[in-house]
Amino acid sequence: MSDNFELALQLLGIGMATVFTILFLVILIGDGIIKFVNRFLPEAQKPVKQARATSSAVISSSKMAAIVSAVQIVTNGKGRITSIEKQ
Amino acid sequence: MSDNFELALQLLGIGMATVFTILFLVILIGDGIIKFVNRFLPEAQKPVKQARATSSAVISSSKMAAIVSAVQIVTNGKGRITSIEKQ
Amino acid sequence: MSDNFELALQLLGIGMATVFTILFLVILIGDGIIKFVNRFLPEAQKPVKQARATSSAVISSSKMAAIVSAVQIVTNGKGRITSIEKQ
Amino acid sequence: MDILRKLYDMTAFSNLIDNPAPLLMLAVGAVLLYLGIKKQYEPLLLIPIGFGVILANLPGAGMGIVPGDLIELGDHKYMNLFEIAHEYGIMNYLYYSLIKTGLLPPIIFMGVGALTDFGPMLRNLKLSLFGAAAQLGIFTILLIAIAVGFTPNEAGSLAIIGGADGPTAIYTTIILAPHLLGPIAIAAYSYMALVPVIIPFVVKLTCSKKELMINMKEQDKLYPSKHEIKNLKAVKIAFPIVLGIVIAFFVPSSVPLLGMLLFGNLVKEVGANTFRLADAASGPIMNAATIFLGLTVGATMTSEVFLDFKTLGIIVGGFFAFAISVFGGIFFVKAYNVFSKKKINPLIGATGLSAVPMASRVANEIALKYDTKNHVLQYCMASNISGVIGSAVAAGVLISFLG
Amino acid sequence: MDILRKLYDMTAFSNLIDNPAPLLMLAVGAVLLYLGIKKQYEPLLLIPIGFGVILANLPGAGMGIVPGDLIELGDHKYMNLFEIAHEYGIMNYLYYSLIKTGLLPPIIFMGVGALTDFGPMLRNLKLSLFGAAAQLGIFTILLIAIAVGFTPNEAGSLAIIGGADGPTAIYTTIILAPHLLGPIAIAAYSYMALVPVIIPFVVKLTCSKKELMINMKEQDKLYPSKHEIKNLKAVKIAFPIVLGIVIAFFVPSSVPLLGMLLFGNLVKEVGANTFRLADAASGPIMNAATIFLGLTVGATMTSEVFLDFKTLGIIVGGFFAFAISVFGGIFFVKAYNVFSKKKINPLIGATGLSAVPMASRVANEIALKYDTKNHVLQYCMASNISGVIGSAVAAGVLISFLG
Amino acid sequence: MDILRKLYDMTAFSNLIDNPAPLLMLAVGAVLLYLGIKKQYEPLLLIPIGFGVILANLPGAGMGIVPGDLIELGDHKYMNLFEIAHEYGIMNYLYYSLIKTGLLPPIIFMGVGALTDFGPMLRNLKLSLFGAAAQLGIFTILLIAIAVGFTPNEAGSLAIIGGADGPTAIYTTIILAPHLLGPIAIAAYSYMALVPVIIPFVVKLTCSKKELMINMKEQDKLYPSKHEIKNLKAVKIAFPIVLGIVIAFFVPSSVPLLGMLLFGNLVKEVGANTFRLADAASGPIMNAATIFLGLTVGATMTSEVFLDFKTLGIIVGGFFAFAISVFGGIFFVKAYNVFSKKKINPLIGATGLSAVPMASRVANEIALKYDTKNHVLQYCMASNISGVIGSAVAAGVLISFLG
Ligand code: NA
Ligand code: NA
Ligand code: NA
Repeated sequence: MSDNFELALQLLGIGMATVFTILFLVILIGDGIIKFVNRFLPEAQKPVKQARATSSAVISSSKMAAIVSAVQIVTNGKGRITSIEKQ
Repeated sequence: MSDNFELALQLLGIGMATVFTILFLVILIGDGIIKFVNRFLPEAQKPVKQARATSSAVISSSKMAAIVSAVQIVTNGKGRITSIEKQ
Repeated sequence: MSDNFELALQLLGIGMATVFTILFLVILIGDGIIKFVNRFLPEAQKPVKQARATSSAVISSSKMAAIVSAVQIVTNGKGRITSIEKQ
Repeated sequence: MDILRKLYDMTAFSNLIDNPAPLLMLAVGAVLLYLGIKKQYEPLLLIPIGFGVILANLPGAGMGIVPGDLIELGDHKYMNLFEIAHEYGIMNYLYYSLIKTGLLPPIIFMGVGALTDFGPMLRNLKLSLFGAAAQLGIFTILLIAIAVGFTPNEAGSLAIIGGADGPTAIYTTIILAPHLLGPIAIAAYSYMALVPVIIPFVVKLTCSKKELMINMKEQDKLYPSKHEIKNLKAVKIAFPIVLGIVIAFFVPSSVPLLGMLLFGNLVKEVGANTFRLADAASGPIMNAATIFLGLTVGATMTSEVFLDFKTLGIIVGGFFAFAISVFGGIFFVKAYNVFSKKKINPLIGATGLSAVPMASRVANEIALKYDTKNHVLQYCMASNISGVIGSAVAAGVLISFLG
Repeated sequence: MDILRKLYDMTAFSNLIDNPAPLLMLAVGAVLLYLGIKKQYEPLLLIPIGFGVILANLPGAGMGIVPGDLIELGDHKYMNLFEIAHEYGIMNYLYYSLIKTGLLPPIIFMGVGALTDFGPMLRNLKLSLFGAAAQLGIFTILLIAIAVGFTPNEAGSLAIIGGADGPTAIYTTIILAPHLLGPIAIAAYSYMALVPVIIPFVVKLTCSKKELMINMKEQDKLYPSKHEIKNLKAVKIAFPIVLGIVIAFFVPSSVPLLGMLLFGNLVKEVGANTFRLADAASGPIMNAATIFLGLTVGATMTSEVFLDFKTLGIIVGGFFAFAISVFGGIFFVKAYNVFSKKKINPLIGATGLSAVPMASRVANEIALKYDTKNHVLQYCMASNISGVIGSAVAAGVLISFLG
Repeated sequence: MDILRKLYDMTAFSNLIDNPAPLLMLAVGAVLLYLGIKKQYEPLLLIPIGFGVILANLPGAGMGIVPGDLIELGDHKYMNLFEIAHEYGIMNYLYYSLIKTGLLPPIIFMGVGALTDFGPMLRNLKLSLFGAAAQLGIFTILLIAIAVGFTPNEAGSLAIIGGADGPTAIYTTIILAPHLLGPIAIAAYSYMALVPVIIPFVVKLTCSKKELMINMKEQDKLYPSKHEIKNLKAVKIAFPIVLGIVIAFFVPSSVPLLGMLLFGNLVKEVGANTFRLADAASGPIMNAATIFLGLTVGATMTSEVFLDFKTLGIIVGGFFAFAISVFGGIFFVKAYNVFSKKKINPLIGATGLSAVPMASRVANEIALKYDTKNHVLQYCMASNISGVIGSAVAAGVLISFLG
């Protein structure tokens, strides 16, 4: 038990030291990334090209409303949009 | 290695022949099905009964259009409806 | 086979008796719960707090209320929005 | 010519010449797809099952489920799942990890629970008893099946078709007679789809017009029930918890099925705080489980398994199990009506076998045919839902005694 | 009488008479359900856990998790998953395939990552340090637990409750002391739910009104930080990648947790191109994982396991682990304020233990009580989120030294 | 100093000093992330793969996939999955249960099927043949790879990159040469992303302006096809069923891939009745499969595996496999045009390799560059989709002869 207690004491030191070290590194890393990006990538990326599989998520709701209305008129209320994807 | 090379040569022949055969069959099958359906099932199927579990799909599109518009107005274009279910 | 037939006869008795017992208990339990709740919890619970993990649904509750109302009006109370996501 | 020989060996034609039986099974698969697609019989299950039958019987494709004794090593040891995948392919991997372990039926029941509303049952609690009477087909067919020579385990699996509940039938069969899984699953789902035919058929044989015109709402007015429910939400939350515990004391072997059903129901009734869980249980989890259950159950139907006299017995026996269950429910209503002033429409007995909610809809239509104002749907739902509990309990009894 | 005997054997009453302890556990399960449903303490976890406790303690149902030594065959060999399912049922199958393998906590962390926004932390990077200070409870309770007789491994599992992070606590316990999984998970989630009680309690004991009124925005104006972030999206994308790599060099044992967290965060921050993945990680995958984690962790709590003196130790120790962590965060702020001109509100230390985002909301409410214009939420979120990293690192240290 | 020694042992620096090769692999992972995030090359796959590479090469984290011979016990026995998880951690658990069993590629193909529309192909059936011609790269590179010293199995895995289909390439490699999985998956997805470069490159080398200006619609008017499709829905439902059966007779080894693709397509085409299944297959199931496939395939790329001369061969060979496939399609169109009055635009041959639908879009843009009214998209889609079938069949041939 005495051994275990010593281990626990060591872990108190090691553990808190490690946690502080890591979160200090978090600060350094975050700071470094911000500086790097501010210097080399200061502008926001251009709007991304549409990835193939995610295209379902990009129809704006206004367009969707228009599409849905159109479908309804054309199909006389029998059609249903199950998903809209950009081609 | 000479054996392996012969195997590879064989596979070049067998492989391309098989692929062509299969895609030729695709044409025949597609053609056959189209002819069969044109002859025996020329009309589109009647609108299907609603399956039990798919009842979530029963909001009519006109209502959906209205809902979508409403969402769009309210969320200033940022919201998206991912699904609507009947209660 | 004679043994098996006897087993089957026993199961006919045991089985139907058990099923009736259980569904009789269902009635008792249901009745008991209703009486208990009527007596000790007669009022509906207050509206629940939002659970933490659902906080990803970042549409504010006022906007959501507006959307839900719109849906309710349009669908005549039959529609339900199950989720809304920001784009 | 060596190359042509190799080419020929690659194809499945030599297998077909050795054993053309799979061609017949492809036809069986096609019939199931026809029933699911064109006739719209339980399409969510019959289409995956039908496709699974086809996959399993494509010679040389290695998609058919191998018999369980190939997995058994003796001395309570079994091949591990990685070895099964390695030796017998992905379909056996899915089957032995998801089905043979008994996992998917309770998982699907969790989703069913999250879609079930006990409200109609709680509002007409007494009608639950007819969900007991309508399990008669199970135990009657058990008797008959044993009489005609099925082993008790096989008879139990056949009989549970009369419970009119897919996951319950599959779960029971996995435990009692896994070699019959394919035909039993198909019979169960087919007859569930045929409920619009079976119920009117039995009703016509057994009920008079006068009985079918009994108006439940008027009876309620004449003989009002004692209490209203003041806080339905609280009742609905407490009900699955208490019910689960009490049933478990009596039939612990029904817990894997009923426990998961009631858990699914609980997270649904709790509402917004556990909406994510209810949504997952009844959405992606249940849908994925349905796909893999359907495909693998279909894939158990290799020609050796299916082209057996027992398959015919299952098809015939399954029908009678359904019919006798419907009859049991109706008969019990009639017996009840003899002793009670407050009369009950026998259609409410007919729906006790479950097949929720189609049985109730069919019964409602029959009632409306005799009296356009006699809506019995909500009353039928009470016995209908209790029939789910009834057959899960019956399954528990069968598993306890035969498993 | 043979038939009645059989009937009685089918029920669970004989089991109950032999050992009535499960009844007590059913009450424990009911209490957890009450806390989750009525008190709304972490309902997404406590309801499945509570239901799992009930399922596990239904006598004869076979839903309780069996001890790990039944799975061990000696000589580094274990029963395979198919045998576990066959022998011990679906609950053990789920537990031994999803939990005992350590799979679900990192999977849930992936979902947490896809829901986490490092924005507030990046805008107030220095406040991250308080997420380190607030891990004090972990290592203090480790010391105390060992002092009172817990083994080092058990003490490590108990201590990690002070990290205020469910998946981290569960992952650590799976590795260090799986027999304590149930009580530790419950303590962790219960105290996370009790953060609105624990934080105000510690704050009241340690902070003056003047300290609590420190206005961070004004401090920012007085002592402005040096740089703005010109391209937040690029920073947010680079951050999880670089962070993951660097932390891994120092504490590689934290990678299963932190790596998955940061992966989930990355696919979220990339945006539309990987929306499908972020959506799956934080939606169906995380919800399904939560259901199965909750049920099976609950099912570890059989009466033999739970009704042990150690459970009491965990409940008491867990509370102090939380309280000391809160204290550690506050104390470090006070120490910092001694040396710095730019003062920091001690509430920002109090939220360093994590319990995102509830701790921050609670802290914000406290601040607003003293000054209705003093919104500290965004500042608290910085230390709050860093506390997630802090406790995962602490877990890595414990696993390295004790695992 | 004992404590500092322990602290140092906890970190990964000693591992790094022993073997700094993982640092190079971290750079490889970073490059893949850069391609996926910034260049938007197949982000859904390359980002998880890139992150998986990083996780696998974090020293001491235990997230790298161990070679298959560590799992093999000899005598057709393997470690069980629980032991794999216990011994080698969650990443190996995921890899050996989901990938090495061959499960995920067919599962992803099911989702691809549920997203595929055979309509354009059915409307221009004859163009399907070009989906055969464009598999030329596969078998040519097979020959060359064997010539330069790859084993036949490795050469088969390398060659299948020319099929331009991720799941097909991965499935084939799992069976033939799992140790090359990482580089082959990356080459396959990278070159698919590079289709907008590769197709124009080959087209420019081989096609004249006159050929590229062939207007398919005008050709259709000049030489109209014989029949219209009166009931497209019925055709689309029957097509996957009949096609699946017939192909299986010829190349049964392609069934795990094609069968699942066609099942997914069937449940999509059936419509509302099986919408839940199609939605699950193409949504949560496919997304979850993509995450775990990407991470674990990436995690196979430990430095020992990747830093090998064969990796270079795969990168170079993969490029030529793509290019030769494109060339094969174009060349076959040219040959066809020699004998036919109705001319075909060679771009339709170029899209036969698959990489749906990007290849078609790229081809369409090329056509529009020469004639702004010459929309060839729908025609290209016909050969493009048939190329998916073509490469799955080619995979079946390779597996039959080499597996
Ligand atoms: Na039933
Ligand atoms: Na924490
Ligand atoms: Na292809």
